[in-house]
Amino acid sequence: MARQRRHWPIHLVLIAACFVMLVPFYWVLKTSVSGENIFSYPPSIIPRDPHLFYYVDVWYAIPFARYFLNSVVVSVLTIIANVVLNAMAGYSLTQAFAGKQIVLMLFLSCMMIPFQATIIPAYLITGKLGLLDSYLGLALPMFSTIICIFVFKASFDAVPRSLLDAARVDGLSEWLIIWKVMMPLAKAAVATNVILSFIWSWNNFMWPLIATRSQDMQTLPLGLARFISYQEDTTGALYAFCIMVLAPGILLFLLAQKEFVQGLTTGATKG
Amino acid sequence: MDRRTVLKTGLTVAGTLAMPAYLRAQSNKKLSILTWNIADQEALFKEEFEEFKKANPGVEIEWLDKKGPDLPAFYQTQLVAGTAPDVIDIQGALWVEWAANGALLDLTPYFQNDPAFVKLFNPDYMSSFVYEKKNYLVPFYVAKTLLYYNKTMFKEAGLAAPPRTFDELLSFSQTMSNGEKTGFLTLNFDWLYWPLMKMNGIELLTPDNKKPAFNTPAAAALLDRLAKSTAAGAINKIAWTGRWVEPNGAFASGTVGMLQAHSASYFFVKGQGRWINPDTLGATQAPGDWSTPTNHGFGISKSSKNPELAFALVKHMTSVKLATRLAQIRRVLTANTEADKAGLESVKSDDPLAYAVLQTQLEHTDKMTGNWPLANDAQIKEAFWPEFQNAVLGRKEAKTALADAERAVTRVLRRS
Amino acid sequence: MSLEEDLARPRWKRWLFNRFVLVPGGIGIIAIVWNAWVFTHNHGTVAGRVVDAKGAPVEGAEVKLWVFNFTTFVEQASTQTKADGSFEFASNPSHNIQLSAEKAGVGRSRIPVRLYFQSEDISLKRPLQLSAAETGK
Amino acid sequence: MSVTAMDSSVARSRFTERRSTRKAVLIWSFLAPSLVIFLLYRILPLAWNVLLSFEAWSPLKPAVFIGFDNYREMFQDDDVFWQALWNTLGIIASAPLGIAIALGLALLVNSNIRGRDVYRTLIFLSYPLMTVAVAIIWRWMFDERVGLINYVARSLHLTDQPIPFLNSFTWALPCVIAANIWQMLGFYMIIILTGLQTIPGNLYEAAEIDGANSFRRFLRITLPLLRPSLFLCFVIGMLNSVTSFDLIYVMTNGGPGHATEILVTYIYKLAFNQTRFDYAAAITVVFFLLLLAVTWGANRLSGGNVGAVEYD
Repeated sequence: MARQRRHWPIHLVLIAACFVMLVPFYWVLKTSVSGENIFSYPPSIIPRDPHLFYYVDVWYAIPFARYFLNSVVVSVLTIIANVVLNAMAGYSLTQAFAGKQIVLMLFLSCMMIPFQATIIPAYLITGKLGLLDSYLGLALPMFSTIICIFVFKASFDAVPRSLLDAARVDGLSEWLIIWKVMMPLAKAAVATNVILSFIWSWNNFMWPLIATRSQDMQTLPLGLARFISYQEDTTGALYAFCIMVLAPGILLFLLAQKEFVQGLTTGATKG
Repeated sequence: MDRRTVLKTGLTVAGTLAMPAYLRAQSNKKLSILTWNIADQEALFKEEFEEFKKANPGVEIEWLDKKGPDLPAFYQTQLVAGTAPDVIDIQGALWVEWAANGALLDLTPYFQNDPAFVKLFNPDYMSSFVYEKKNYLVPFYVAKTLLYYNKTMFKEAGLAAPPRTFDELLSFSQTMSNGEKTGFLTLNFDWLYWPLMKMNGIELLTPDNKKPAFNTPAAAALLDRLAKSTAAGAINKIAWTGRWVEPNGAFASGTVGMLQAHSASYFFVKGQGRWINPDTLGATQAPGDWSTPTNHGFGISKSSKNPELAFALVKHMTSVKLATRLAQIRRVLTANTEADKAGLESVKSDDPLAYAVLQTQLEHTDKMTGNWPLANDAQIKEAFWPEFQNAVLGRKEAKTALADAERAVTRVLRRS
Repeated sequence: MSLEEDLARPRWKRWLFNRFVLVPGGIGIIAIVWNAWVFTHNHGTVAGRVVDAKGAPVEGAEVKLWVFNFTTFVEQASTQTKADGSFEFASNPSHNIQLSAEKAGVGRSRIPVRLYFQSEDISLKRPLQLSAAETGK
Repeated sequence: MSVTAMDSSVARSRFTERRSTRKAVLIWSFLAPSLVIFLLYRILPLAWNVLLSFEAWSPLKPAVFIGFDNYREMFQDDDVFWQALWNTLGIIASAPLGIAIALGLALLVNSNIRGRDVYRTLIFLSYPLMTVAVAIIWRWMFDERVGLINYVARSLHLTDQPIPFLNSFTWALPCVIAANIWQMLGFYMIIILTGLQTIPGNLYEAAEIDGANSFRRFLRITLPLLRPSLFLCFVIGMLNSVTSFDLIYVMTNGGPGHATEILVTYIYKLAFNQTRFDYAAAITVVFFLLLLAVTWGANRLSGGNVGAVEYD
């Protein structure tokens, strides 16, 4: 009982915080199934005559399945590349070598270039590589992300030195050390990489806009942006689309959150 | 798996992923066309393209569609990369800049070769696509501003008919404003608010388009009046702060007496406002019959390898037959005289209100304003509008705002 | 490794029965079932009945099928009701339609019909009831 | 090729030497793919911007060298640039607010209470969302007529007239900032939690024996040891907020007037709506230098560790 009493203010604050985080979701979800005119005042808290037809409208308003597939392919490419490349780069940064400070500074300053300012050169470069309007071209700029490199670095740093030395004495090559010793201990970093790179590539809007030409290569954010155009603003379909676009991300996060939230926080204590 | 296999499979996968989608627009008989947020007409376009391909065997057509605000970014990137689409659908005054920069093909010779084609179109709309005496666009679909008014609110305020002068416009607005209710709203993007200035005889630039001409006592007095009416609630503030959704939405909520907007607003307002029917909504010309157009036209990129073929495609898509279909399906006017007649006819019985709205678009086409062929239109707009906005929202003295705007506009004019 | 395998479930089971496989798999199965349903029920038939204000079937009423196109509903097909007041359209292409029925002297009626997928076969539960008061849309 | 084979046959010194060159090669080849991508998509475009900022150029026109004219115009004549700069700095300054809230929440969910994983998950849930969608959600929340916030405010009689949040010169920027904090909050919290977990528990025990109360323990132990995490939060949060364009693009498009214009949106508009790529490039360069300076300052404050996530 004593413990319960001590904890209730904490629960109260956290419940309030969760409420604030969740209410916007509810409001959009509610709008997306509302049967009434969504612009009538006062708005109802519980949707009246709920129906799913806005979702049907969305499905047919754009080639949803095709855009979805494109988004998935680009995201999967990005995730794989991110896990592999970032792990490699992160591992390198745990080692001492000449020029490490420069590389670190370079990585950090790379984060400070707004993408909107790089559109034209990025487009020209992708064009030179012959990758315009292709999945690879869409994913390539996001193949490696600085934050994730640092996440891997932190995770590798936490691997006990003794373990590595033992592996070296056993005569394992660096490749095998990474693959057999470090990666299994860096599960949390992998989960973080998967989630973050998924988020970024799934959300990317400006680059697919510029780098795709054909309808067949468009991704979901482009479909969503098209949806904001004037006519569709009058119905709940826009909000239905929001839900449909957000669902995969939320689902993936909920699936991987055990590794992500718990792993990220408990994994680091071993260091 | 050893390293080499990993690398090899990686490369093969990369190759197969990269290859199939990347088709260069090198083929001689390939045309690409970029449209402006009209993907909803996919079925119509596909049909049009099929017909065109049948008439011109061996031609391939690549159709791209981008949303309004994104289209300039896309087109300019393509320009830099040298892969600009052959045919583009451009809205508003954007084309002037591209024409001045040499991105667009001068269509005058094509027009001269084909006087019958030119005659299809309303000459006033046609002439709004002329820059330095050269024709650059063919009208695709057109719209200009008009005055919508809420008949119910007019009746409640004891007003019999829509305003015929600017003074009436303001006084009616004042009469109707009451608590949550306001009298007047206008769209403000592009130059859609300019009819208000033109009604009072105010010009943006001198006739040679070289110097600002708006910094006059009359303009200052007008801005003062607008600011006062806005502060008093006669003019809804959203007129100066909103973009597209906000003003249309506010009017659709039924608490605003008048809305100055173009014909496309009708469908938005109708979608949101359940109160709308011929007894409650009126559509008429703004005082002085002034209006600002927002037209769509087809231009041809100078970089096109097949300009003849591209022009043939434009001709095909704006022909009486296909323009009629567009007018009927999408409820727009095309500036193609015959097509518009047929389009209006089909709307007449089905949606009398839409008929009334569209009818205004064909009247007084000689009194269009706010559509100057300025190569740096966007920059001038950006230089002028914020100061105008400051003045009418009462954030700045009208005189100071106009002086600041004059300085900014002069700077833009001097730069080019 | 071998010890672990003895203790835990067999490896293939661990690969198969975890949430990363089961959840997408479940969604996939639902999608397949739904698509199978769609494929067997998308002939585009729209059937219904027309009755008058008292509920008696109306013969020879003109029924029109309107299909949503961008901003408005466009007439797609029309037919006449049979003796029992029933009608049927065979090739509705859309998922957002309206049906209107009209007979001179009896009245008219117009109802919106929303479908869960394009060309969904549907038989209206409630008949279109003609009434003189209903004017236009 | 095999390392094992060499292990026994090569002399110790030679072995280490070869081993170290091999290792350097390995390190650089590991870094290479990432470096190439950054070179192609970050460094080269930046260089392009730097060059362009000294030129007058637009597509299809030859570039002309004009020296510092673009910079002169920016600093002397362009009010919008200054407004965008102040707004950007405002958003940067709001990051600590979000971090403070996240720190509070992190301390709470770090305590040993029931259901803390549920809380963590729910609070983090806003981060994986597509920014365009978040912008639409919040535009809808702030809607003047039927937005939830206006509805609540009117129901509680806090205001008689609905507030046009996103169309108001006063409210628009705070609203955008609120939406931004909402989205970043979960991310901040996770980073701080990670940092909290690395603080050895025995430090607290020792402090407790010394009689320090919980507030002093927080000030003396938690905060100093959290500095790297807070720095990381700030840098990532700030960069995420000021370089992310989608949120403002969809919520307000910089309006009303230029009340929510930030440098990124201004750069985009200049380049693509006004065809002033040259001038936009100059602003990009200034923006880059600004971020570099802010990051450097934050780094100094956090204890000068560029690696940022060094936990040992």
